[in-house]
Amino acid sequence: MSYKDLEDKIDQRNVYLRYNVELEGPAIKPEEDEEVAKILPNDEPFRSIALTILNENRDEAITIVKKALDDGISPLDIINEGLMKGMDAVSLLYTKGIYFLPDLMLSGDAMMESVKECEAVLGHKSDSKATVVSFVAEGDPHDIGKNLILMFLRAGGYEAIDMGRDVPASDVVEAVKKYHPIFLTGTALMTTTMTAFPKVVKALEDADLEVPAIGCGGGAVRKDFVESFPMSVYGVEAYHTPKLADAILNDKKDWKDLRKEYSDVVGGFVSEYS
Amino acid sequence: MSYKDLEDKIDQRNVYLRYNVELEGPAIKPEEDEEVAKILPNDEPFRSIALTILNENRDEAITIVKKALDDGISPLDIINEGLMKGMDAVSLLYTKGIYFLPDLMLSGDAMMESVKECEAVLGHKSDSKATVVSFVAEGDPHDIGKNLILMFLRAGGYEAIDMGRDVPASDVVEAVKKYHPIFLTGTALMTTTMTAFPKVVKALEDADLEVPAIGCGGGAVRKDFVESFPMSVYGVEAYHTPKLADAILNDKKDWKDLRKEYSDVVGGFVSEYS
Amino acid sequence: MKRFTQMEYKDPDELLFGHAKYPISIGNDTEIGAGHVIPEINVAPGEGTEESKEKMVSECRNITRSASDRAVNIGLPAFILEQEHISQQTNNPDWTAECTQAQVEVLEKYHDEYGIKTGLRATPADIRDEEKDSGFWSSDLFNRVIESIEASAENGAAIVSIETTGGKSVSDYGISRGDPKAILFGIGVLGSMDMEYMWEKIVPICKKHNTIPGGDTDCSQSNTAMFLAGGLLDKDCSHTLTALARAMGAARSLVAVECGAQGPLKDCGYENPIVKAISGVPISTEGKNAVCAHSDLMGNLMASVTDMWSNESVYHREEMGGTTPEVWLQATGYEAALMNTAIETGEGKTLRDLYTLTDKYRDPQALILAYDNAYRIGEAIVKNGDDPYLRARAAAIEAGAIINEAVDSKKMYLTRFERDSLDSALKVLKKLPTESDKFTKDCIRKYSRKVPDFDPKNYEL
Amino acid sequence: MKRFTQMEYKDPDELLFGHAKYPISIGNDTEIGAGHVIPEINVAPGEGTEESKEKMVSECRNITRSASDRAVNIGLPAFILEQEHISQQTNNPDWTAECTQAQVEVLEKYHDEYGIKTGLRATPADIRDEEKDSGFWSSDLFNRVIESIEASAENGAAIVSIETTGGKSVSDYGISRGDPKAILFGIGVLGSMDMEYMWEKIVPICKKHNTIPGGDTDCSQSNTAMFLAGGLLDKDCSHTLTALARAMGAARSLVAVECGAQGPLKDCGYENPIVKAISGVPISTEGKNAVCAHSDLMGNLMASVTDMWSNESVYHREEMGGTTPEVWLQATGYEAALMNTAIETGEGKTLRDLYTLTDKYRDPQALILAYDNAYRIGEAIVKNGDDPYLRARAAAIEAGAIINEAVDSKKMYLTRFERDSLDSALKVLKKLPTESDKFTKDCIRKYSRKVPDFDPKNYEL
Ligand SMILES: [Zn+2]
Ligand SMILES: [Zn+2]
Ligand SMILES: [Zn+2]
Repeated sequence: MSYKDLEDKIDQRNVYLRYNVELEGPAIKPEEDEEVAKILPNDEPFRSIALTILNENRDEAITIVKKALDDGISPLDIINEGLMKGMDAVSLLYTKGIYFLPDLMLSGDAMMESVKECEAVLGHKSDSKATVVSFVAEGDPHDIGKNLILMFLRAGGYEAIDMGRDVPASDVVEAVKKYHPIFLTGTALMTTTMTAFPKVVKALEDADLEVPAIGCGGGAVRKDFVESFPMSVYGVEAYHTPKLADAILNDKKDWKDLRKEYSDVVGGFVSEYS
Repeated sequence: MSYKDLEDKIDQRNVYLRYNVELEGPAIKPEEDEEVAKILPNDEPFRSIALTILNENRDEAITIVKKALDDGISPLDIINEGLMKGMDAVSLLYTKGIYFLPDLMLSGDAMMESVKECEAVLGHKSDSKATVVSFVAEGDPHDIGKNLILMFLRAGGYEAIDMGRDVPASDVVEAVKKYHPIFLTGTALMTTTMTAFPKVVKALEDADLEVPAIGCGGGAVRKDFVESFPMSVYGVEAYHTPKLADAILNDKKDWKDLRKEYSDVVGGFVSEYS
Repeated sequence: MKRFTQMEYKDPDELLFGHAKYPISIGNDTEIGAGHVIPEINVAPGEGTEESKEKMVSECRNITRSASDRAVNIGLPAFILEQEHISQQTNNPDWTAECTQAQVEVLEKYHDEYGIKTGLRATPADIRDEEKDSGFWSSDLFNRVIESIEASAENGAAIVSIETTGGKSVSDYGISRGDPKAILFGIGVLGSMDMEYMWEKIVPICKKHNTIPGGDTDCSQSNTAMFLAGGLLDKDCSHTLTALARAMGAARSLVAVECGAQGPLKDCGYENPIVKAISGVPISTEGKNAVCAHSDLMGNLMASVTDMWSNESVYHREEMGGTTPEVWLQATGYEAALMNTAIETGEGKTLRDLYTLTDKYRDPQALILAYDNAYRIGEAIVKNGDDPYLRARAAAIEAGAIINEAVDSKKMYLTRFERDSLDSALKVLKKLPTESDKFTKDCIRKYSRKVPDFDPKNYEL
Repeated sequence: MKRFTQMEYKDPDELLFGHAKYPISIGNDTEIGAGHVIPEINVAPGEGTEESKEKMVSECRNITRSASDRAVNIGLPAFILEQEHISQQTNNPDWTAECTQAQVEVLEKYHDEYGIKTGLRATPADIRDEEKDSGFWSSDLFNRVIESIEASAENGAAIVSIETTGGKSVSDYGISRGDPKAILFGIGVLGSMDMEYMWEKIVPICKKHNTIPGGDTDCSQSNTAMFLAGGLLDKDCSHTLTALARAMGAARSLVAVECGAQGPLKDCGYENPIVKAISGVPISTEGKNAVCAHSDLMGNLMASVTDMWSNESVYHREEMGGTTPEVWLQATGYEAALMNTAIETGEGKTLRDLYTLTDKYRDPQALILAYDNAYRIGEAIVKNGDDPYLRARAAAIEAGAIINEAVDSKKMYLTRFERDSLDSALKVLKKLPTESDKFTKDCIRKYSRKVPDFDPKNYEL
């Protein structure tokens, strides 16, 4: 029988179901989501600023922020009451499965550039929750995972230091000395580069340094390997990173706690931790 | 098209090849194998006795052995110059891929029963190379692996103590105290029963006992698990057991050596040790 | 109990994956053998999880979640999770109860949320021990097995199965020594008796709790032979003798159905095509997507007439592609999807034949399970249907005939070892008495002496 | 270099697994695309084996032995071993030489002893780094790659491949932000330029050593999109946009062939069906037997027109069923056997269509790779064959049209996110300039600023 004839005979639902389509709820505007509504500020210009972030509108964000600065609004207020609130809403929508990664990245870009405008007026960097240092394992040239982590961390209010790809352990040690991060993240694509992680831990120990945790993840990295040396926690998804950082910052968790409480910390079932 | 028509269209060699059939050499009588010829004794009655073992002929073996004993031949000579030579030839043919497991088991049965006849005259057990104790892990009721191991050990000249199935660690400790084995073997079918092995090791350590090695293998047992605790070596095939025992007995190898030299000791490539 | 003396299928060509003469319905809108193939996933609890009930419950729940999650992520319309119990679960029926409950809860949740068709197959372990417990049919261990079956049924398992081990000590002896008589006695007589004893107890329990009594397998015997037989170059067990053992296994696994098991028969029963041909119940099978657990020589052929397609078992751990419940459900799920496409397009029989012909002559073990040959063995069984011994013997002799015919037609090639062991086995089998009693007495005498663990009292003999 | 401006296949229905218009012969009696499908096995060296040359050589040898051993034990007539190099291997061409030698030696031994058809595909790593080494096309790292390719060819690899990474920083940016212009620039312009530069160097080296230049893949770009896209419920990358990226990837991977690569194209090139339709070279693909490495939504479909069937990659370790080189070669080997049975019986096209239809509408990514649609995208590419930019753009627009038609005919269903991102991507793509230069200049301006790692000098722009 011809391909076309065969195709027409199939009831697709007996072979596969597109659950993403099946389950889709009605479309709503992001700002109408109940939880988002609670996060968004009511006063202007903060509401408009937050909305430009929510709408991923970089150009308009910068325009409104500049105008607000011209109007003498405190740059710190713009950041904390406007930009960050917008970003919180974006993160929330991502977690709820309403927003997608590109939304988050574009909102993040808009926020970061708007923050820069504020800092120009402020004359120095604005405060972040804390500092996190991110690197790609030595020998590994793949960095999209690290780049996503950076964006998630920044969207979560962290100062995220980008050490780039193929980073030797000694450079990580220097970065820890310089930035005193509350959290390190390392990514690797291959089994034969993930071996860089225990070397980093060793180098830190040799330098008498300690961090609450080093999140290790990416490509072929396995939990059982990551848990075979200390100071480390296996990271499953890039968007888990700020949640892990929050747990360290707010609840004083360390790598031992995070290994045990990973699913709770990131808020949901994680197959790799089961 | 009908099944039959489809079948007739296939050139099998484009789908699968029976390499076992492809590679088969000409049939020869076992005693004509060059290496076997070197092992077999030339003098009677030892040659006949060895040949009955080689031919897996239990009834005839017992008959000839009884007759030889009646003729006043030394029971120890019958064992060492006749029965064991026959068994050595059988083991060799198995290793060379000419004999198969049933040959080995049937020859082994013939040998064991013939040895018993000799021991009856001797008035005590004959000497073995050394003692090995074999058990099935606690909680595990599957024992064909252990039974094969017993037979391979006995065919290899070892006194093999059969502890049966579902053996608690404490019983293994008692057996070690009683028999002073040079080697222990434990088998398990499941991931959740192979956990009995480290418990055995712990119990031995607690009792201040040590054996050169504990061979752990079977079903779902994995090398990486076995090597996660001391005193153990991962055993891949039942027929490797006497070779491991020989290495302990003759070359004073222990578990650390065996882990490193497994392939050499058993004489061939072993995928699990690669 | 009514023995099968006729074939439920009238023509081997009616046999097709996804279609059983007597399909079953297990709730959650899920039917088995009713026109589509369903993937089955089975993951072995990780080492250490046997240490406490809490750990085991959590392990079981997590396996279920991971599998369910992947199922919806790749769009599977249906899947079955099998949990083969470890001994601690069966030994402690409260473990069974709580594990079952936890798994059913997760599956229900996914069914409610996504509409995915699911169900749990719970398989308590046969923890009875011929060596330890002289009351094989009435001991504490026996009671624990029965309680565990009840706990599974009571707590929502859709299907309950078990892999009974009756006769194993004798068949193990026969398999390792190439003794066809011992194999026949172990499988055809002792195995069948034990299966009957067990399933007469299991079926009413399942009925009471509205659970499907799924069936049994000759795993402990024919699969032992198959594992020892290994690959083409292995030297441990003749592949022809193994084929005969498998044919006997069909005569044995049929007993569960005769006692009321409705299928899907257990995945590891490679004899299931024969049992399906005879009885019409749906079956689970495994092959090329069970390479995680073992290597067989009929990876495609075993899909030909399957109703549930399984991975057998896999360590619970992480692969690059996800955790093993995810990865291996995807493997079986995608194969089931291919079969379902074939069914939908009317090309099911073509795919069935391709599956079969890919392996039919790869090995004698495969040959006798090709659906046409499986049917023939089924016919040999039902012709002697009333007598478990005679029908197992007939199955083996028919399997031998099938192999010999294929050799004669130059389609199957044997090594000398395979040739010799087949000839000698057939000679032995054909000479055996035609009265079950005589054979049994003879074997009791012979194997009580040779097989230390074999105690006829265990079988009330 | 001659660009493809016509289809080598004149009708999509001519596309079939195991058959390539231009099959290749690699020695050891082994042909690819000449009428049968060959399984390919790829195992990632274990952690720690990167510590020394000795360890790596031994690891490579052992992987080869294990795979060969299983191959003969289950009766595979042929298989290809792929070794994807780790960075240390490529960084040290003497490692490449010795590893290759060791692997070839084992394969030759099995060929001599058993007659099994085998060969090694060596795949040096693209260790060049856009960030570190401003001479992307002339640096030390570049030289190391070239030396490593030569060492592979010189030491007996039957096939040499590479997964070039040109344009990745820009396409990564585009993929994570849903920016179709960046994706097009990264894949269609920078990727194509880099592939041309590399393959103009690689092909003569292969020719010199009588090794087959196997081809490339858009792994570093389209597969990044596919991995981020994930399952049906993942939220990271739109599956429609990913489909467009894949279509662009075909326009890119074709460049290697235009430079003289003869196939089999690399397994992870999901765009390979398109490239095969255009060029007639044999391809390797992966799908349902690569679940060890990643989850895709087209596990069966990818087998439809394959010539080598691969597992992609797996940890080197032990499963219950054996070590992973054994287990996963068996998985791909059994699937290849099914395809070969279909070919032998004249039912190849039926099986091809079943594979395709199992996934065709499971996801937009699958849809555009169904062989009929792959052919259409091929046609869009050759119509603009002379211009890498325009043909990649045309491929994407055609892919969009294919998806929209399927939606209109109610066969494909999209989520709002997929719908919106497709609409907006098509709008952007259609508005782009029709001159390559203008587009390039525009993109250099835009992405030099936005993508820190992107340096036009790396591409001599
Ligand atoms: Zn089983
Ligand atoms: Zn790749
Ligand atoms: Zn690959």
